[in-house]
Amino acid sequence: MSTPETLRQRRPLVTGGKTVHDVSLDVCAPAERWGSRGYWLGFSTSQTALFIYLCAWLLVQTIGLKLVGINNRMDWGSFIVNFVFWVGIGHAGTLISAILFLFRQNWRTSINRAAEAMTVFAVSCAGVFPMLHTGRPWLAILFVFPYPNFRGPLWTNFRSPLEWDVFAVSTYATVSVLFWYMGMIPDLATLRDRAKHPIRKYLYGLFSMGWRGSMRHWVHYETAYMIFAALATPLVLSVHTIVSFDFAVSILPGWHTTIFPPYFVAGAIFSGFAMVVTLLVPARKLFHLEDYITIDHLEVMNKIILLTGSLVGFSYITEFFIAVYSGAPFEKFAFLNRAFGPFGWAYWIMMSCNLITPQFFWFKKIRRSIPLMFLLSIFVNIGMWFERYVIVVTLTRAFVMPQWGTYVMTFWDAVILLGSFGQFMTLFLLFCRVLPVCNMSEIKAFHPDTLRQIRESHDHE
Amino acid sequence: MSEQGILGYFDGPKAIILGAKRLRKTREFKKWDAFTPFAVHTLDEAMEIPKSHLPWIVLASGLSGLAFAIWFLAWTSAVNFPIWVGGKPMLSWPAWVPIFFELTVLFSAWANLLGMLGLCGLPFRAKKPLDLRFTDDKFALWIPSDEPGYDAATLEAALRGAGASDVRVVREGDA
Amino acid sequence: MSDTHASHEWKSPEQRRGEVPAASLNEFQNPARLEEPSDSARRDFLKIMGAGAAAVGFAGCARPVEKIVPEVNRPEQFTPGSKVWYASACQGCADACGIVVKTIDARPLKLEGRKASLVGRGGLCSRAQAATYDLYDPERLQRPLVAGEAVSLKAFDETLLVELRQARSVRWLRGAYPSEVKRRSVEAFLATFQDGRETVWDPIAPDAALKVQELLHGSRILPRIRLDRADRILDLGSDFLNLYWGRLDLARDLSHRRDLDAFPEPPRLTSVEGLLSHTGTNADDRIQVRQSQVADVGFAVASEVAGIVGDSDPRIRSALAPYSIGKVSAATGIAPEVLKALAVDLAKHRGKAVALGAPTVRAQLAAGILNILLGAEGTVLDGTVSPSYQFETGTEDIAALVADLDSGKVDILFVDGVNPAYGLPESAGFAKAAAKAKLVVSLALHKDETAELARMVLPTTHWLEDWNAAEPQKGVHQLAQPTISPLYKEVRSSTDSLLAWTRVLGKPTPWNAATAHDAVQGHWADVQSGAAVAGTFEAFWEDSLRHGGHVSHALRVAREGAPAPRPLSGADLVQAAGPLSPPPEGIELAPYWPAGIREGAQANNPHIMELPDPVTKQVWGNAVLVGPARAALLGVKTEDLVHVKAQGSEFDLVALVVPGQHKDVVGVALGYGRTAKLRLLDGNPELPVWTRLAYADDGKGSGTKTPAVGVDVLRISKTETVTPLAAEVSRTGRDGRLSATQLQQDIANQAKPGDGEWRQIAIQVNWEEYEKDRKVGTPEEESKLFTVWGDPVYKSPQQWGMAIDMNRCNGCSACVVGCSVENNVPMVGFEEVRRGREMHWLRIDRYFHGELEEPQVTHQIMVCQQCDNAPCETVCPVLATTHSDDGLNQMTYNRCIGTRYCANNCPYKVRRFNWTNNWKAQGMFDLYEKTDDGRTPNAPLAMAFNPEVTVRSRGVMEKCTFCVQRVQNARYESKELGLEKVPDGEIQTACQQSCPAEAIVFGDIKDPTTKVSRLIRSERGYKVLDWLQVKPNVTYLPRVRHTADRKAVSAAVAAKKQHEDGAHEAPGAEP
Amino acid sequence: MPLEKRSPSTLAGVLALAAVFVLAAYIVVVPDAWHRATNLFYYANQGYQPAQPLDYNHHLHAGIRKIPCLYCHAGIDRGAKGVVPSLSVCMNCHMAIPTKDRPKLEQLVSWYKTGTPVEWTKVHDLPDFVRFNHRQHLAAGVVCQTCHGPIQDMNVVQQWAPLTMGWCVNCHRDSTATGRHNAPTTCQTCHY
Repeated sequence: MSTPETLRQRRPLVTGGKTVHDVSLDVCAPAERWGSRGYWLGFSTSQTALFIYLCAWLLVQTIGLKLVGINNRMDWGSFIVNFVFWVGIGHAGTLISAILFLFRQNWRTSINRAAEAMTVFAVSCAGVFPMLHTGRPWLAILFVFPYPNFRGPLWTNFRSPLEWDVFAVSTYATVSVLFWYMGMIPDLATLRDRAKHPIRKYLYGLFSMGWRGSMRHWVHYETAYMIFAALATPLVLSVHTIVSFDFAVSILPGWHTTIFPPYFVAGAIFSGFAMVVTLLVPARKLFHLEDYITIDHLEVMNKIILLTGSLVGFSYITEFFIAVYSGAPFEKFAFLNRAFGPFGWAYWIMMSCNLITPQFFWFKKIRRSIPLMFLLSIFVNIGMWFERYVIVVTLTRAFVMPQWGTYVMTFWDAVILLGSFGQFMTLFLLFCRVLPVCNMSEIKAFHPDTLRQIRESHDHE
Repeated sequence: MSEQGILGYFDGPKAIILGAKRLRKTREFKKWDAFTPFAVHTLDEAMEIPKSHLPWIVLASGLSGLAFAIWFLAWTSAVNFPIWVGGKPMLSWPAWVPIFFELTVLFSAWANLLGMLGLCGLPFRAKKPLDLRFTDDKFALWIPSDEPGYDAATLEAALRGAGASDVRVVREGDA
Repeated sequence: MSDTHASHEWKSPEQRRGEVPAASLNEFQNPARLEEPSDSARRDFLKIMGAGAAAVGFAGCARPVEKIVPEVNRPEQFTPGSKVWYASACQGCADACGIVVKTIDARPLKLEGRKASLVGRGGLCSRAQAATYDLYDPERLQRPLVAGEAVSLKAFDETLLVELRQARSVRWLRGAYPSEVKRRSVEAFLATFQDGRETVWDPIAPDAALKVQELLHGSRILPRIRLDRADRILDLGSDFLNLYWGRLDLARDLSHRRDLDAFPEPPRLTSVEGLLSHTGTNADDRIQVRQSQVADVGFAVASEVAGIVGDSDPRIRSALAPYSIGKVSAATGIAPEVLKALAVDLAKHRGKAVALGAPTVRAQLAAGILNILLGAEGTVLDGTVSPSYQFETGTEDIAALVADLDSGKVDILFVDGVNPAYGLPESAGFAKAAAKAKLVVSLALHKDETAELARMVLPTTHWLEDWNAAEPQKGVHQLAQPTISPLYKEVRSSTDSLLAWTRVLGKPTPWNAATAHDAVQGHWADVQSGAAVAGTFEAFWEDSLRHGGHVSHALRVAREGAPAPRPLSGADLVQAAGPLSPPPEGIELAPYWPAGIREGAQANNPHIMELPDPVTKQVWGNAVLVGPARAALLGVKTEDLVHVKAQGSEFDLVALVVPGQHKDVVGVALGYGRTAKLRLLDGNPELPVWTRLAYADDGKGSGTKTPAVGVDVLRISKTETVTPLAAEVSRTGRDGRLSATQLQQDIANQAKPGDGEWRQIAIQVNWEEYEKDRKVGTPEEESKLFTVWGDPVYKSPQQWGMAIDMNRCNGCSACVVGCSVENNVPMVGFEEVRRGREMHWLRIDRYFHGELEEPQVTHQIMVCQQCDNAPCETVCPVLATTHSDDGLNQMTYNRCIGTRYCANNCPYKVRRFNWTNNWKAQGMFDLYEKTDDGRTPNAPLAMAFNPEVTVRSRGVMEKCTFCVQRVQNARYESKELGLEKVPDGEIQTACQQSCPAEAIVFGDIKDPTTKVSRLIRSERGYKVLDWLQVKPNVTYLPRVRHTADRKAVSAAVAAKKQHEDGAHEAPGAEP
Repeated sequence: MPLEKRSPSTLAGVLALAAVFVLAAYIVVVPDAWHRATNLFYYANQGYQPAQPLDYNHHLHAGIRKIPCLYCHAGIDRGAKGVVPSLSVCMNCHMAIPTKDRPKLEQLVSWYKTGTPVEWTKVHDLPDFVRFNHRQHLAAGVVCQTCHGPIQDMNVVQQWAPLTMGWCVNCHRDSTATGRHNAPTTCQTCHY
């Protein structure tokens, strides 16, 4: 349990003189009110995208992967790029709720719920790709999981980074969902107790597990939350490490590098935070949460973007330098080829978006300007997608020159990439309507008034 | 109309913490409880509610997960169906570390959530709500009738003395 | 199923002799009637897909119900599914190589070279390898046509006989094949008419060579060339590895001599040419000159040699007079010292040197004269003991025929198995002339261009369904027996037809034969008496059938000895050689016969159309080959569309930049651009569109598709088809599309000096350095890096490995087709190859070394290296690719889910993924695919499958397996024989078996005594990318170039540059 | 405790438990639930017993009359594939057996006379990516019954063994373990 020192605040986390009761009112409002026009506009757009997405997959899976740009020189393409991209996005949430919790960053309270939701949805988007990029998904589902079977039994290859992925991603998804859900139990109870309609009452009751806010429960709850944070912290670092093994464990020049794990993790946090900003800036407007997700929150996140962005940029330069300096001819060629080869354009998009963009956040004005941070965060997202693109297209020029090839994304590649955003946004907007967008119990716990009272209760004797 | 217990409302964390401390000074409570919309830090200390045993459950589960992972991978790859892969020995454990880790975490995570619910007796031993605003902004101390030496009159006085803004004796049947 | 009974029947020809009714097509239409292996394709498809479907539940337990249809009378000792081998002779071209045909359940599935045969000697070319796909071609004509109407064979004969009875002047045009049976059958048939004449014609016949032989030695007989006796070979633009008679023997002898362990010094092959020909890529030295001046260079060298060797015939000297080295080098821009050095070198090896000329009279004459001067006659060239009988044709004959036709006095023209309507240049005016004949009868396999002209079309059997006999070289008798009874009832072999008609016309047939089978037996009786073989005919016949022919022991001995040199005839050489022509201006367009498709007869065979050209690696069409210098001048790059004007006609064709091609020469491959309505050409409307592999979309995503079968240059070529034509080439500014397995834009990269060297993948060294240090160029020993794992220990007593000698391999690509046919590898078509999705398990990588202008080419066969520490295995999540206990990297298709991680992680990029149902693209799975009128045009294709290899479906990774089916069978058999190990040489992979150059050796690498182990221990052996610690099991022996001494060559380069700069200053010549 | 009242969430818990119990019950109670699962997922077809065009009776011929298997299935020891006898083999005996008022035999004879082949329905049907070699197994001394079951007692042939990969592999393992044969279990033993 937290000690009084940690309860001191630099700036109030809740502005606009909102009382603890107002917190319940405002946060529950989206779930209790009918959606605004803006909401329905966004929701229908995302659903259309989702529908197109599903159709595209159906087609690609019936006719075959020949519809997309990959070929025998370049066996992985946009699907893997999207996979890594989405998994990366899925890092911010758990990071915010776990690591920042351990570091006693109380400002996390008002954003962690949304961020965790985003994590879960991003991972669900990511999960689609490795499964459906295979030649025979219907068998992939059967074969990648080790379970007793009638083939001998024949198990799976636990030495394969892809098998590691199966465990890493599924574990990460599970733990994120559990963490997210546990954090929501008290708030679901709040919704249940506020609910008028019997069905709403029943459903919220079902998921709030009969939470009553008893102090004896709070004790266990807080412990569990702490443990979850402790578990999720190494996990969140491990996931992208293991994803990066898909590349780092291979023997290809440009992939086989030990710098990948840290650099992937940094990149993941980077892109994750960018995505949080991209989502929360409109969301707080849409659901009138400006007093809970304040400009201060956003500024702190921009600071983190600046930090991680610089980390990523630094590792770009490092790996390039090492490759060229090491004197390993294939490695050297691979990297020079990245920068100046046929896919140089992608490399420079990546460099400018990921290395230069965040540097603007050195300026407080930009850090605190809503439109600018929104724009920049989008640039970061683009840049991070291209980072993975650049890494994957290294395949086109591997060891044996006569097998050098090229890679052109087809129409279907593009449709599926955009469609996955449809899936993501649909889920997120649904979440905003049915579940508490902010972690009420924690906001209340770190409400300026609460903190004052608790401090006084200590100073009393 | 048997009494279920007595409920003392306090307005705000400060009041309830101080109230709990005061009451605690007067006498010892075994089964009392508090209802708060959020985890009021240091209230548990004030009420001397024991710490949770959850960590041990999680640790045990995590270790069993690790053990299972080690046994399972070794058995499947080396004993049950040994197959040459990439010239590596059957027991190529360094390649298995990621899976060891993941399974450990997975087991711990489940144990954590289920353990927490179990220790709270949720959902199966969930109690009937005493006041719907406990999950909103109301704070109250609760002394059940099976508390040794329970006596509604004295306790009401004590609670009021401890700064309760309102005291209510709960009887069977009223919400 | 009485007729399949027949088709299964006859193990021995006796049984065959009892007339067997032909199997009818309905067999293959009705699935129930398919013998088990035949529909394996479809079942694989259903199973693999079905299994998947069932797995996800939406097909439930639905599983295909299968039928077993045993014969009513199963022949003796016939076991379903077991292999039967027939010795036979290839009739794909006039070379008549010896082959053995593997049949399973009476379906010929794989053709292999016959080791004992004196022609071919165990090798087999790509065309023959692909022959089964011609046999099962769904577009084979199945019923005779009279004026476009399908009629029965009987009706056809009746109609024809009416015509025959009235006819007085009849012409029979057939392809070149040294078959006495055919010749005499035609003779007898034509004898029944007042004016009957036969014309033998083959578009790539060495007519010029024949002419020159007559000129020099007074006989139209081609010598047998024994390159194994040549230390110096001068190639005057003759693409001899590809065009010469007996070319497989040439390849074998050359590679034999290049075996550095067997001979102290490899021969030196010097190519004089304008294009970078297939043979040129194998040359030790190349001298670039305009294609039209090759002969001049030859004469110049000859005159120099004449000077050195002294006593030479005065007529030769006078013929060579105008060709002094000075004059020629002035005309060609070749440094005189280069030619001098060359001449000196040749003269030094008098009696062990030979010159081979391009198929033009002057080049052949130059070569012939050189051979006389160099004393090749009687040593390297055998014109007396056992010369070649392979070609007996002359272009005059076809010219005469066309003239006859034109005069309108010909009643009936029979065209037997050739396609003059396509194969003759327009200038010959065949089509016009043929129209004047009263009746044109075409005996053809397909409805080709000539069949389009003909009023009556008689479908012939494929030669795998025929009896025949051949004498490719004097005394070398090949016997060709059918390996399946004709697929269709209403077809008949041309020999059978000839005999039948002759009999009906009441004239005697040779050997009084009623059928080809009788005729062959009759001929064989002559052979027996001719060779004075004792014993009964039956015994002789049996023996010949078993051995695929007969060669007398005496001849075998004599062939090894030295033949007598042929005397020089009295003809006038001066006139033939002519004066030295002044240096030509502008660009010349040099048509050439490409290695794979050659004269275009197999244009409907996917394996041939998708066979990468050994030099350009292009597939599905031809292109304008431009040298780098010329490309710079024209401002074109690969895949630009260029406009070509020549011989008054013009065409647009995509350009392809080829290093090492002469500045003033552009090349275009012949044999493409056919117009017949076949599915792999501009499409057969009767077939579903997805079977048209040759279609290319316009690259603008508009979805419109156009046939990509290239441009027909034969149209505008001269009668000597490879004669260069004055041409104008200009850029159109538009983009073209070509499909190649090696991306052309990478040529520049690969030709960069040093690039490719540091990679140490395809290593080539120079003989001089090699002599000093045998390890030169090869990477140092496998570096001992730290590894956390020990080395794997394999249970099996044997472990398989391969050795590939790049010094022997000439890149002919026969192995590519052999591999594809053996392993059911699908062909994917123009667009898919263009996207880099070709499926060949075995590919031949082409590397350029040195300068862009003076590149040296190395061909590297790349197969799965079966690494001990296979990187692909480690990364497969589902154990679909693992290691076997005999050290093979095994691919389990049915376990594969297609993550393609293995392919990424393979440093050699040998893995291939099925991006879609590739076989469906050929209708293979669609036995039931019906056209509107309810026919199943694709049915027979599925019979071409090798039932011993699983047919892969969509979403499955595949790769070279070292022909694991052969390995397994050999293991079983030796196990049953109680052997601990499979004896060395028992297992031959498909590629190894078909390699004419014996470049591939496969075997047990645990046993140090095997051939492969010896090669692996060879000090020049190296492993590709060994430093990656993947421990590959394929050892490569580097290409060693026996180049002439450097000074001369560098001087040559300098001179050439200078010459070019001269040209650069005056670009007025350029269009 | 008097205050224990069931909240809606309790219902959820009960439902969940009930579901688990039902599933467990299915697996335990329902006869060969596992085999149903196998047939669905692993493509085994145990107990498959299709009707045949000619109801040939193995029990009669192989069981009672004791005709050796290889008399009819001749050549099965020479080749990889299973050999289904051709009508001529039947006729070897049935030439001499009167067909009078035996419609089935008449049918047989008429088919032979008209040269109509019998279209048997395949019973033991391995997927095409599996290579089973009869010759080897016979050479190794494996008897027909090992895979085909008590065929001599079957009136109508049915698939006796599951013929799943696991079934094959375990037999290979055992025979290797007991040292009877060296039956490999590497993938390419059956798959290529």
